[in-house]
Amino acid sequence: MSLLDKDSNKVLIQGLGRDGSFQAERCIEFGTKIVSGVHPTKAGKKFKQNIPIFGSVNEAVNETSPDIGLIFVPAPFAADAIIEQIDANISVIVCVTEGIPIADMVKVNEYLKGKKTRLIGPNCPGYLIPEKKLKVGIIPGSIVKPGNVGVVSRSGTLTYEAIVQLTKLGIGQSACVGIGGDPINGTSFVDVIDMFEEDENTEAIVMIGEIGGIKEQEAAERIKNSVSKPVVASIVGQTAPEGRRMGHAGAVITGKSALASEKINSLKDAGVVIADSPTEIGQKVKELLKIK
Amino acid sequence: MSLLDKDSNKVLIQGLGRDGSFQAERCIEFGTKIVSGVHPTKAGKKFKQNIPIFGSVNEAVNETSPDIGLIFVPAPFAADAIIEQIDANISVIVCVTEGIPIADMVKVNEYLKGKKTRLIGPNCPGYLIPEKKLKVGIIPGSIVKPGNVGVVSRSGTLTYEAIVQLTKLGIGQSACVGIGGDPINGTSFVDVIDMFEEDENTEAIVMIGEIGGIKEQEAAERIKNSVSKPVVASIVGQTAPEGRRMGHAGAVITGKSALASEKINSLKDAGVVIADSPTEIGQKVKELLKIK
Amino acid sequence: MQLHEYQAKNILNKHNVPIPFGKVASSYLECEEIVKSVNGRSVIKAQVHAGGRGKAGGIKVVEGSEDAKKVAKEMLGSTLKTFQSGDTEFPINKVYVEEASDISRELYLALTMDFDEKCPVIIFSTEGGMNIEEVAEKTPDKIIKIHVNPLIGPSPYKIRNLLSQLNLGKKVSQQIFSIIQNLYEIFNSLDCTLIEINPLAVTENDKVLALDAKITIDDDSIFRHSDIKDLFDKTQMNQAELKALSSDLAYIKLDRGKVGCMVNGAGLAMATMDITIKAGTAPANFLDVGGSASEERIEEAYKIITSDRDVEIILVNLFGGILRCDVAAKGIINGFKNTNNSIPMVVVLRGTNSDDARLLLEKSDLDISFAEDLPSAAVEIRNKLGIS
Amino acid sequence: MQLHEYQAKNILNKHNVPIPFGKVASSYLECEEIVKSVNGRSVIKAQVHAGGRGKAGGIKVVEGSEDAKKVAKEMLGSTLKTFQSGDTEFPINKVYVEEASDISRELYLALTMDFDEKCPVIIFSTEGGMNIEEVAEKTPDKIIKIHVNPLIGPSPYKIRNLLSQLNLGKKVSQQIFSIIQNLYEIFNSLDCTLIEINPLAVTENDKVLALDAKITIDDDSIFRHSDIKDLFDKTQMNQAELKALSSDLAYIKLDRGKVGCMVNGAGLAMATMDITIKAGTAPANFLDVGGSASEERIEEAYKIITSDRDVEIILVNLFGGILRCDVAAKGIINGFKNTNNSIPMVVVLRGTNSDDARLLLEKSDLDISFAEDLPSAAVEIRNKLGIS
Repeated sequence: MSLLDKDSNKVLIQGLGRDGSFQAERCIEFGTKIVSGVHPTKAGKKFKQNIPIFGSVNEAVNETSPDIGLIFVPAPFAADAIIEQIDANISVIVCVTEGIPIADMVKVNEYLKGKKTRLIGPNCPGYLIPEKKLKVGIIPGSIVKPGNVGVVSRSGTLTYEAIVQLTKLGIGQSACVGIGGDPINGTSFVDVIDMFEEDENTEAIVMIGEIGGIKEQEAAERIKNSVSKPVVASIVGQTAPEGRRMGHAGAVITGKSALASEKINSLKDAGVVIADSPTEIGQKVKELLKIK
Repeated sequence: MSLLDKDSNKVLIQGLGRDGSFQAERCIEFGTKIVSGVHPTKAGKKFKQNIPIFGSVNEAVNETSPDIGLIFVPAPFAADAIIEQIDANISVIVCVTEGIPIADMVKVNEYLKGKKTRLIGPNCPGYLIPEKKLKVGIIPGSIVKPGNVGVVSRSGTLTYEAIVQLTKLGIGQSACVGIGGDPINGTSFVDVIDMFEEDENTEAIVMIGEIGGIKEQEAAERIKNSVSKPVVASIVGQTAPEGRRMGHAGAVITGKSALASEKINSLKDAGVVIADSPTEIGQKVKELLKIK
Repeated sequence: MQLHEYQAKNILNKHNVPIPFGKVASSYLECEEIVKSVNGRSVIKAQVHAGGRGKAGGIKVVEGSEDAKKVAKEMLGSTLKTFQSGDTEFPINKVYVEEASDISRELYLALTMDFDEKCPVIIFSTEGGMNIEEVAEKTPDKIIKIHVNPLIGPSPYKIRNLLSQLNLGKKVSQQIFSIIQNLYEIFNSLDCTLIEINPLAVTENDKVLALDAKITIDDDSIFRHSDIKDLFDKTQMNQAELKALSSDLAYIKLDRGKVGCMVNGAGLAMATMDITIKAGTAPANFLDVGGSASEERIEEAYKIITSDRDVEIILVNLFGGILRCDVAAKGIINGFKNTNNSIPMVVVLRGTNSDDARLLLEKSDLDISFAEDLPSAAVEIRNKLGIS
Repeated sequence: MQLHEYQAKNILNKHNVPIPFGKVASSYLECEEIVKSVNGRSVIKAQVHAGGRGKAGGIKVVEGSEDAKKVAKEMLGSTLKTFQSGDTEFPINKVYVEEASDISRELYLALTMDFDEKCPVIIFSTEGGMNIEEVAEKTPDKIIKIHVNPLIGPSPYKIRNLLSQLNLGKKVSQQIFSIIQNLYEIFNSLDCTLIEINPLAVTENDKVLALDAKITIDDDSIFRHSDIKDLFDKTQMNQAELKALSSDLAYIKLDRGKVGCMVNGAGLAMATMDITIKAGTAPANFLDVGGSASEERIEEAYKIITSDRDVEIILVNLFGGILRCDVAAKGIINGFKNTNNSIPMVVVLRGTNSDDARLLLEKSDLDISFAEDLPSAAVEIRNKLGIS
């Protein structure tokens, strides 16, 4: 996971309100090197006695050289925070914030083009590399285990669901990446699948998709053409009511390609093992790895 | 001049009004391969009996594969025409139009970042490569002569002035490039000087600058650091009244660096031969080439 | 957030998008007055948040003010159910009264977000007045799209090129050119997710008019549009869904089964619903408490779910991430205390602070079965409901 | 195109940038009324297109309406010349009357285009009320710049970071934050090349106000701002320059010498002026006919140059590119015919259709010497003027 696993893995956290502070502590507990915080009104103070808080990302970057930025800034200010981190040349940005206006993310996405920064999210649980004790986001550290299965998911909570199953079966994870449920986000299934394909520590891939959009089909296409590792996938939303908003706009059935059945067919066609329910993911991976 | 001299040198002309049509004929007379025209109301017709006119750049590109685009579109629509050509992946765009709103060009310039297209102008006479019989713009074809001196200038008419002198003295030109007088333009002195430095057919460089801005100093810096070929330069506007608009906003004295004297000092410091008046450029080049 | 036609047309009018003369009315007397001032054929349209009003009887042509009075009397105070609205009956509290236009041609124009291309998209079709999804399916070549760079806006050349394909004539094309630019201005400045003009009508004398207008605003952007917030018509929404919305919860009533679902995250919601079906029943509703719910919000969520009379059992499936399970447990306990109902619960709690949460719930008086994961939750539901 | 302070403040007010109470007046009676309504100390400011009004007596503080009447009587109808305006006397046709504010601090805020960085720039300084160029020269660290991505607009984080460096207090910082965003909105929507608020005042009770406002609009953008075009005050411009402008010609009167210069292109203009000095005289004016002048425009140009009484000889130096020399020659001949003056000309014609042009001019009755190039033109001028 060279794109997400930086040499130093130094993390900056922007937004140290209730959630940001709580989650920052969990990251530190897991072993993550949080080197600085950014908060408009807490500049000059310390987080957990020893982590300096700055008023701007630029100052934090100058003083503490983070590679990775983690954003908990409230939705109205989150797009600006992403741009602030892009402008400060942060390599990987994870934006956990949910509820960012679509128009803001469309503009951020356009602004990102041609830049070197990778954005994960928004509205995502971020990522975790168990072996490296690197947790950037909110995936519970207690459920993971170092190993060789890469997990990628649009849904935050289903990411955990899959991880729990794997860990219970004694199957560890090379990395777990939640790309987020928003319709406009920075990193797609294809991006993460490419990383897993290149990653030496990854032997198999778990992908959890949803109804809506065509991102799962794009992933199927990529898997078919250039992925050598075995993939287990599950698509949720088979029983979801058509045309209604399921908590986030990405999960609306907008056309035939958005249907679960269409997605499952594409994935099957790409040689992917399908878990009919996300509760069967662990078992499917176990079978797959035994067969191998 | 590999960046301006494309393999096929096929030219598209956008805007075939009075000026555009007249200048297109001059380009053809010089030997330029004009393969298509674009004009909103003349689509389907022919220019000069055999050059097809299209309603959009995309169609013209699909049908005639031009490398170079030449724009005579009126100022209110010119920025949009530039974007249309950028979106159609034209390699080199010359925009002759003057009077484009500054805000439009600022946006075009930002849009250009990261794209492969090179924009020359706006408000410029374009360029001419005598040897290749390639004339993209309005530099009079009658005054040039194939040879080994590269000419670059901010001022249209002074470009011609310099060329006439050179030709009269029997000194031919490798290429003549008018980068345009607007404060926001696509190609700078530095860009063209780099091309001349790399160009095998160029032995010496003539550069005609003006008061205002810092572009001549940037050129001086580049010449000092990485140009091996001899350079003759002239800076006009020594007698221009301070702070008044001299026909285009770029020629306003905005600070010390904008002064002619400052520019001349930087260029002298970079080893450039200064022609006190643009009327002496030819003579200076002649002396320089004899000495060599 | 959806706007009524009359609200959308007011916005269109302010941004110089031509509409027929029309006014909104809340009483049949107002309606009568408007038709009198129009002095001719008029159209009376029910102002409800549902598509397909025409087929359902929500759009009526009247010849004069007497006729108008009669139609308005029938419409106002009644409800409307359309093929697009499912089981919901929308109350008609307002009608829009509009001068009838002489139409020679009906076009279709919409602006929305293309999530695959990640940018705004302008959708145009010469097949206006029909169901556009049907057009898209049967004659996809009749649908033209322009993708818009969100930082540049709609390039004039793209609009020109679109129009030049259509042979609509210079006069009509020029009007549509301006209309597209003005609609984009609205789309951008009001954070719309959809502006749909269907039909965009061409009159006998070549005037282009927006005959209908649907505008949807991105809910997540409402914080910066205080004036738009006030336009929201609460009467058009299911009351439980409205209550959920006011607590920032995503609640959807489903008329299918007996299980009330409390979950966090859309993905988990969908997996949870799938499980209720495996358990031999189906969801009665589902409520997504979202990423970082407080104790108060969870309590509200509990109250909303239990107020649904279809619910015989509640399945709570929470995975603590940014959500803390202990906070959720406290909210549920408070909800139970303050409503004092006795609906049994099956609870799956995992992730952040789930052990603390379980202890809290065990100490409470709630009728709870804990499950380790979703498949065992399905078994518990079967047992509790007596499904064999 | 420059706006008057009262026009600029009207725009500021519309975009929620706070200004002191004030009104424009064209007569001393109006002025008196306004001061009465203010009921206290007021400031009367001459509305002229020149900086440095204060030092030149164009800004006066008055204590009451009697005082105001007296001051307005003196100002209105007179002219003002400032150290920034050169020799030009600006007529005072209007005054702006403003309530005096209790100022505790003067700041500086401007938005302009940074041509080197090719983007808008916000310039802020705590040293307001002074000549900002002097501040820039003497204490450059007191000037803070924010560059703005023209496609994104001013990022809030950049403004916040700017303000956090200055320790202006939360209340003042918040006001300036909004003011910067609102000013950028004006800058962007009106195609400004400059908005300068100097001073941006902080009052005794921490209110932030734009005490003065200078707005300049990009002349090339006026085609899309028809409302702004109407704001242009023609009385503030040299009449010959105005005439030139209305024909799209760039004319500048220079009080230096005897040579009227007609050229095309700014570069050639500057080189031509340099040559008049080599000829032992200096330019009386110069007129740039631009890239693609028509016969009519050239005729107008000829008339404007010859109407300058300082002109004893005309130097025409045209290099045909997009401009066609034959067209120019026809324009000059028409100008000569229709004014019938006999000012001698030295003419350098090169480039597109220059041979045709020469033939046309030779056949005319104009007193013309042709020169091959600028150095020989200088010799001709010396001869004609009898300079040895």
